[in-house]
Amino acid sequence: MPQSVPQLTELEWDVVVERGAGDAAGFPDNQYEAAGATVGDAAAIAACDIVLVVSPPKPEFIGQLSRGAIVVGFLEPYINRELMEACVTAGVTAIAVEAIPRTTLAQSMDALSSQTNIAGYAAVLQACQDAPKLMPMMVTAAGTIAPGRVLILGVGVAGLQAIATAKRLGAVVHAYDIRPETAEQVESLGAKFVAAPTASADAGGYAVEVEADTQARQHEALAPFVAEADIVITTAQIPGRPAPLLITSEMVAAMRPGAVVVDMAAATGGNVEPSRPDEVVTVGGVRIHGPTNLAAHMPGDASRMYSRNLVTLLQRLHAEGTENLTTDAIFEEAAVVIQGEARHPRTRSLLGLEDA
Amino acid sequence: MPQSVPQLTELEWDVVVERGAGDAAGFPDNQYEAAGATVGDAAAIAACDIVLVVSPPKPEFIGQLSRGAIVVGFLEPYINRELMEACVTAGVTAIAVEAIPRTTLAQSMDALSSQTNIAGYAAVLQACQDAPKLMPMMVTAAGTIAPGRVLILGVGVAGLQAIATAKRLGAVVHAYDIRPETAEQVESLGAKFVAAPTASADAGGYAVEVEADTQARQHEALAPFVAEADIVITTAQIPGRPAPLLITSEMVAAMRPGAVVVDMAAATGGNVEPSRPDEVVTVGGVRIHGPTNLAAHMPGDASRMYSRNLVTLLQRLHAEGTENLTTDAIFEEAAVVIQGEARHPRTRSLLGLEDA
Amino acid sequence: MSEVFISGIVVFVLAAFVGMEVISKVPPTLHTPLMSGANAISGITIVGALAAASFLTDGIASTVLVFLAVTTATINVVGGFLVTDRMLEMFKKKPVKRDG
Amino acid sequence: MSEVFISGIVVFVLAAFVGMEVISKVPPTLHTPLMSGANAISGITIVGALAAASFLTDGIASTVLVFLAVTTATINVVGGFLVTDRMLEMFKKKPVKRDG
Amino acid sequence: MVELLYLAAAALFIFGLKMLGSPRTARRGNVFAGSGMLVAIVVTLINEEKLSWGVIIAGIVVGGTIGAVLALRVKMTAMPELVAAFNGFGGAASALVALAELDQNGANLPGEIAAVVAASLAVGSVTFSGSFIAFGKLQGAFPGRPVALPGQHVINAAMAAAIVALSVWGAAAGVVAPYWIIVAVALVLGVFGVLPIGGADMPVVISLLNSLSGVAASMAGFIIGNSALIIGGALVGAAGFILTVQMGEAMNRTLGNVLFSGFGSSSVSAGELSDKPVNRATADDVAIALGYANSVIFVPGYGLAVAQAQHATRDLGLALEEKGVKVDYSIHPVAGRMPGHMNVLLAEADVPYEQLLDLDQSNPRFPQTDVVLIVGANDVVNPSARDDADSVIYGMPILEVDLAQTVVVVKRSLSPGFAGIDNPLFYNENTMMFFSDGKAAMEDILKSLKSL
Amino acid sequence: MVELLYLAAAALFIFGLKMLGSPRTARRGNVFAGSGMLVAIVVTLINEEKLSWGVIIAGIVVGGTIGAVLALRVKMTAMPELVAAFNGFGGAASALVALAELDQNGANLPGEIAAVVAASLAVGSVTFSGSFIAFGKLQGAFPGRPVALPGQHVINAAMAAAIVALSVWGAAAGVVAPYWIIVAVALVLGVFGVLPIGGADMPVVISLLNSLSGVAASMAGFIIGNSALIIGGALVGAAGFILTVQMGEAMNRTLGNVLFSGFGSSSVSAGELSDKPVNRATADDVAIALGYANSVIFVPGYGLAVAQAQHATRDLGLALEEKGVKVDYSIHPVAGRMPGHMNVLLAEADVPYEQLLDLDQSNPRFPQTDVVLIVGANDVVNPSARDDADSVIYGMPILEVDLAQTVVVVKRSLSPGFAGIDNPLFYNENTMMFFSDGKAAMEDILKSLKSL
Ligand SMILES: NC(=O)c1ccc[n+]([C@@H]2O[C@H](COP(=O)([O-])OP(=O)(O)OC[C@H]3O[C@@H](n4cnc5c(N)ncnc54)[C@H](OP(=O)(O)O)[C@@H]3O)[C@@H](O)[C@H]2O)c1
Ligand SMILES: NC(=O)c1ccc[n+]([C@@H]2O[C@H](COP(=O)([O-])OP(=O)(O)OC[C@H]3O[C@@H](n4cnc5c(N)ncnc54)[C@H](OP(=O)(O)O)[C@@H]3O)[C@@H](O)[C@H]2O)c1
Ligand SMILES: NC(=O)c1ccc[n+]([C@@H]2O[C@H](COP(=O)([O-])OP(=O)(O)OC[C@H]3O[C@@H](n4cnc5c(N)ncnc54)[C@H](O)[C@@H]3O)[C@@H](O)[C@H]2O)c1
Ligand SMILES: NC(=O)c1ccc[n+]([C@@H]2O[C@H](COP(=O)([O-])OP(=O)(O)OC[C@H]3O[C@@H](n4cnc5c(N)ncnc54)[C@H](O)[C@@H]3O)[C@@H](O)[C@H]2O)c1
Repeated sequence: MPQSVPQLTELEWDVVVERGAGDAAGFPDNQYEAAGATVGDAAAIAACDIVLVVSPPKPEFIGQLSRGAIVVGFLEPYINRELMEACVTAGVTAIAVEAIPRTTLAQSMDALSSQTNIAGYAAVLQACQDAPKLMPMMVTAAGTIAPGRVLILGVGVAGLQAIATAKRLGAVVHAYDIRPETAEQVESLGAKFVAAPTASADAGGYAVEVEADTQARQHEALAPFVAEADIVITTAQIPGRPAPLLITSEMVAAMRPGAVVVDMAAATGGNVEPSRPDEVVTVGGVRIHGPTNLAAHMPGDASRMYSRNLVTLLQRLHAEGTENLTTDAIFEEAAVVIQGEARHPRTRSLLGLEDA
Repeated sequence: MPQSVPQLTELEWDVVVERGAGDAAGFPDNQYEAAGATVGDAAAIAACDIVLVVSPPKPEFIGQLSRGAIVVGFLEPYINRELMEACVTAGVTAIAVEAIPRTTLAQSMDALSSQTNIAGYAAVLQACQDAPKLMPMMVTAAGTIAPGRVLILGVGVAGLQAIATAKRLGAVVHAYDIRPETAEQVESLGAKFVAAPTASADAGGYAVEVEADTQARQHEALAPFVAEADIVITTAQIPGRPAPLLITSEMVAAMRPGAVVVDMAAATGGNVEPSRPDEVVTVGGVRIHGPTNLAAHMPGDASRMYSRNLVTLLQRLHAEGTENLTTDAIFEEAAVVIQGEARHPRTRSLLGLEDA
Repeated sequence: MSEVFISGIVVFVLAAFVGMEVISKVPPTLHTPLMSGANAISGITIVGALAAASFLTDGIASTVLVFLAVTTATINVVGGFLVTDRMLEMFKKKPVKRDG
Repeated sequence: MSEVFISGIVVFVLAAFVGMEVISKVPPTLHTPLMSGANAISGITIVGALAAASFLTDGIASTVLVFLAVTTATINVVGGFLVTDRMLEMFKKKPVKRDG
Repeated sequence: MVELLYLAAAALFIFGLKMLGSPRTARRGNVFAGSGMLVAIVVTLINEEKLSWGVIIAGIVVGGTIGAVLALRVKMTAMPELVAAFNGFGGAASALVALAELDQNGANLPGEIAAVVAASLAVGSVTFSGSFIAFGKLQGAFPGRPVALPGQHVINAAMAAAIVALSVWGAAAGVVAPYWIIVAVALVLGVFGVLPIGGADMPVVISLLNSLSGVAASMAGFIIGNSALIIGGALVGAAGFILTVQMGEAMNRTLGNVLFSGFGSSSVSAGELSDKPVNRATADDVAIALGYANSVIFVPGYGLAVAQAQHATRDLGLALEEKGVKVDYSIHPVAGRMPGHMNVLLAEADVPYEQLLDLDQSNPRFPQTDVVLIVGANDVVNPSARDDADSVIYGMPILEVDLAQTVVVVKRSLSPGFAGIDNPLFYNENTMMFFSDGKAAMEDILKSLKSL
Repeated sequence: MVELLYLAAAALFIFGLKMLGSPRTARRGNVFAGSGMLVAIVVTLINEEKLSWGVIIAGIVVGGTIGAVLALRVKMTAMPELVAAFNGFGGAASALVALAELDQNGANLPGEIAAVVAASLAVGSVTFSGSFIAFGKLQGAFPGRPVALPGQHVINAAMAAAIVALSVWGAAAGVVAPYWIIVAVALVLGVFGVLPIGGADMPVVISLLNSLSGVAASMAGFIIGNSALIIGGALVGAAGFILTVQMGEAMNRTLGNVLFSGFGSSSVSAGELSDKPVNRATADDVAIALGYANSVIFVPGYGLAVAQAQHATRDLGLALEEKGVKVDYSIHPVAGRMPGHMNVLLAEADVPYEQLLDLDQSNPRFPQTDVVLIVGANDVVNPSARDDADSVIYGMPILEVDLAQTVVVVKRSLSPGFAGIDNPLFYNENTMMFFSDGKAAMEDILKSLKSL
């Protein structure tokens, strides 16, 4: 976002922007130039000391960087083996926003939060748009329209925003998450929590994988709610693992024709059995979306938030100094590769290295 | 809707449904049959005494009807000259739902209301989905997202529902209509009324055309609001006349890139100069939609409401008797053609007949 | 002024204070019943009438006066309390069920 | 019982009613000031002390008793009203502007 | 001992008055006050020597019969005038006690006693004649509208001054004549004081006269040196006065206004379409109706939207539910100005969907409903649509709220709604009209409800 | 005449007491009561003949100086114990008046007078010793915790019975001795009555002793036949008693509880993490702080969402605005559990966007803000993030609410928020903690505000 450029030049860094990078979000190149940045091509970018990316770059691009350069952005550190290998080989430092700890302190750099937040909003809009039904209840001269029934599975950042958005539109919202503390959060948004098996999170606040038996009980408990819903939005993720299966094909078959399902976990395997990434599958009149980059539907605000996250991160990087990455509470985790050395345990196991 | 069938058979009428008619809305043929209707092809339909249609039929179809048959539905009585001529030639009776008076009494048959109501909701969803911006205000760790600014022009049934929907999503809503009494209605939904020239409605509650000079003052007053808006939805109509021009190309040029305009009057000429029916035009980064059948985006509830309207209308028709169409307060206006005789003044003038 | 009279004044003033303070904000629906109840209390003048009956002189005038005083005061007392009670019937505890 | 004493009882009871009725629901922040103010009023016993000073006998005991009575009562009265006033300073009308 | 028993009676009066001020305790309060009276009477009968039992029994039997018959026979609607009549008798009794004193002890009285005798006569007589004029006005025997001579206030002031002068004469000369003249003048003053006041203000006037009868009783107490009379009279005098002020406030009139403006002929404000009478209600009346109901249905209309009263309405609903009242909301299909208008607003105010009834669910419910509270709806509850074949909305299904026990309508005036037609519902016997902005009304009712 | 002037003084006391009960009029009420006292004193000085001016002047000068110095020197926080001390002196004075009576007129008294002398001595002495024990407890001179012998209640009852017996003896025998013994026993009773009561309950006890000192004064009034004393004493006795009950209620304790359960050592409830002291506040305290402020900022947090207090919060905000208070809402970027959580809720409650301040707009505003009301927020207002480099949230930008004049925190306990750490804000001098569910708290504060 052009408005962020002065905040970086203030740190006495030069800013180079790739040609045409902001077009989709409504930020033309000339706005960046006006803000004090240079607009350059890929080569100019590769020559920089710090490179900010939005989505994971090609491994070849990493190869072009100078040794010791720092790459910051969405890097898929637990699943994108090629990219991580490229970082190690190139001897660069990779700061993955996915690995930023979910602590109160780190929240202003937490791009995962800011982007999934938008995605939660966008998912509801997309589903409502596709549904043959109105969400709000309406008593009218042409009969009473019952309120839409929305079910949200997985109540992380995206799920909460989805609840809030669906509630705003007037739907009757039910939600479920495996972590028991989310019940209170669901109710704090005026929605109802579905009683189904729960299990505590790991130390980082993330959910862990559950056993087959628990999963079966989950399916059983959720089935009636799924069958009744006009819209189902699933967001359940387990970092570094395939997404848990929450809705089987059988459960989809029991849904009423015209119902809409948005599987926000489609990229990591999907919470819904028939969903396919970036496709809309229709099964028995039920339309199943598997969007993988919903935040991009709201490019303006999404970039605004992402660039704020990155600027805050760079400001901290500047303040702490690039040498102290291993001792800082945040970079300790987020810097998954430092000068070619893979550090994060998950990344190490991805690359087949034993624990450091 | 299959649920309506028993209400009609109760009147001792036989019900024939066209094959595949309910598929899009999620009502398969077998449900109609289960409810007591026969499923037939076009020929079977043409043989009926009363024919209900959703959108204006082809003039040829009218030709196949028996003399004295009654056609009920959206018939475009003020603009579809061919269809009206066909009705006259075929000697049928045409009851146009567009011509139902907008009185308290007639509201339960008023399909225009029920369908534009849904359209107003759908327009907002479509615009939000297309906008690069979130509607609700959000104070987050990645910066404060300002609330979206929505401008609604024309506050009839569709406009009011659009206001309500945009407000629900958290947008800051401004609205304007030429009829001064709408100011109170706008405020009753928590939105702000834009002070611009107003003029009183005709006896039927409809707006009348304004003079060029008034229009110029309208444009001037609206321009700053249009320029600031993230979303503009226009609904202004004048029955039987081209829609008034509310947003000129110049005004569109002053809008910020990424803004979205939905011109719900595109079918009758459009309130927005560059809009085209059923197209999305992009002008200087502003995306201008010209949907003509938005209610069809929510086929389920739209059919539910429409069929309720028609059933109520048929029940009245049954009670009043088909002979008394000219004396009933509602059919007097809605029966634009009776047994081949064009009656409604607007229809007569469309067909070039002098006043009856 | 006699001492009795003065202590009468003290009592009068204090009682008036009590009267003022005892009426807090009363809902309008109770205005009439309260007025009626207070009116019945003002029938206390019956005590005066009775007292007057104890030093009756022989004159017919005296008897008539006292008779009238007792009668009017009794009307006020008996009628006042009864009518107040009737007005207040609507505040009987609410019926638990009512058949439709 | 003397008539004076009885009319004293009447007065006492009426005054007690007034005292009870005059205190409606008081916000807790005013509990202490009100208690303090009432305490100062109970210093009315100073009138008794002064009256006692008018029929002083010659004995030193009598003088000491009366002196102590007047002194303690005065402490109660003077101290009581002053401290109440200090407590109530916070309820002075609110300042229109305050510099930041 | 007697004094202390009188004191006990006075205490019962005090508790009684206090309890009469709150709906929950009012009935018991009346019983308390009545017991106090019984105590006072019994004590007097036991205590006084030389009682002329004949006169007493005759008086009590005659008076008791008249009082009881009147009280038990009167129709609910005629109660205020009956109170006026009773009050008149009370005033008369006090004056008669003073006359008896004069008759028995002669007119040669100490100054202060002379003064209270004069006061008792004057106040008692004014109360008597004034009360009966009020009674007559309410009964319709006299014209309800104000009647006054030119310069009426001056004449009244002159009469009051004359009474003072006469009492000075009486005290100085020690003769009976001036006292009789006082009675005569005071009777006239009572008549002329009340005649110029309009019928609508009568309740305030009766309350004031009631306060006066208390004063008269108290004066009588001074005459015979009886503390029960002094206390009881002073209580009623003060309590009655406070009540009078409150009644005036509730009618938006100051006391001066009522007494001297002369022409409170009608408290009906402007902006009314029809001149049929309506039952006007205050927030307190509505709160009592709601608070003592088992079931309440809210009917929102366009006025709720205009007033943006959705949150306030919901708050009132919640408060009622807390009191154990069953609360629902009936939404007419065309309420408001767009389909689903009421739904938008009630959803915003977080009314649960389960409490929303549509037309078909609502109509069978109304006959079992204690109170229907209509907030800014009009056409959708207009019984003309059902009853009046000539009405332009004849045949439209409506919410048949008129079948409920009590109907409360909140709107700003009697103006019509969208359809532009008058609504017979407003003039029904079981309808209360609370004229107010919707939001302010809900807030005021809630406030009253909390203090119930 | 004297009696009537005393009556006037009594009326001033009544008005004064009434006005002391409401924040708006309290100061003037104190002045009224003081003037009443002045009237009573002056009347007495003029009226009594044979005054021993020497003793009087000496007493007034000494007493006045002591009283004034103590009253003006005391620190705000020590005021309650000073009231206790003054009250003790008042009780002593009443007892001394009774002793002077005995001294001057001997012990051969009519029965009723003997009774009131005994009562005055007993009540005055209990008040005296009890007040000074209370004073000592609050001063820290005695242990604040309850101190009691086994069977203390029985011992106390026995002492009370002894006093009754002694007074019968005194009346019958007409000797002075029993009266002196009464004084002695009553002094001990006062000590033993108060010692077993915990420090936290002292205010209630002082109020009760205050009521007793009124009774003592009234008894003294009977002794010397002075109506000013009777009325003034009875007023304080009754008003003080009602106040005592109310104070107990405000602390959720019945009077019996306070006096006899013995062990109201602490009214601090369970669930507290830290044992540092906090300033607990009630709804009324918060209402007064808000009602007298010029500017208030609400800070909502996750607790507001859990309590679903958005509508209640908004209602409170509106009520404050009506009173002319400037109201804003500060939203911290990470308040709640999802981005924009507070926005969703406040939008639902119709808080205008213009009143929402974000972090950068808020922080410069706090130093000029009179009251910050925090509803269920914790981490986002934790000053550790700014001040404590060891804190896990050190460096996070926070809402610096501690810079405001007064901070009110509404939450259910002292438990930590999401970050799991303690919050030093809660223990600040200028922070009031109102422990309650967020929604109930807002409603209670609103109710108190309306009755302000
Ligand atoms: N639902 C739809 O789609 C739609 C669309 C267009 C028209 N309509 C028509 O609108 C009507 C709706 O019926 P309705 O009963 O809801 O409304 P209504 O009949 O229009 O009556 C509304 C009433 O609200 C009162 N009001 C206005 N502002 C108020 C305020 N601030 N506080 C309190 N009261 C206020 C007005 O009386 P005062 O002025 O005395 O206060 C008015 O009589 C029907 O005739 C319907 O046919 C409906
Ligand atoms: N905004 C986001 O996107 C997001 C996402 C995840 C986590 N977080 C984290 O959540 C925290 C948010 O800070 P915060 O200040 O809003 O909340 P917080 O620090 O979690 O504190 C909430 C407080 O509310 C109180 N509370 C809970 N229920 C209540 C009720 N019914 N009534 C009254 N009080 C109640 C609790 O205290 P009692 O138990 O004593 O009542 C608790 O201390 C931050 O640490 C942030 O990093 C934020
Ligand atoms: N401290 C902060 O400021 C902050 C900021 C953002 C997020 N967080 C926390 O981080 C955590 C993860 O948030 P996220 O949105 O990234 O989560 P995520 O995207 O990893 O997962 C989404 C949700 O799916 C749930 N889930 C996983 N397996 C499931 C199963 N089998 N059944 C049902 N639900 C299942 C998870 O519990 C989680 O709530 C949360 O605890 C969140 O509160 C904290
Ligand atoms: N009585 C009923 O129950 C009922 C039911 C539905 C509608 N109505 C009424 O019918 C009328 C028409 O409603 P509709 O939604 O069909 O209207 P419409 O579709 O014909 O027109 C939409 C709006 O555009 C406005 N408009 C026209 N020219 C304009 C201009 N130059 N500038 C700005 N605005 C302009 C109109 O005033 C109208 O509000 C309204 O008065 C409505 O309240 C009544």
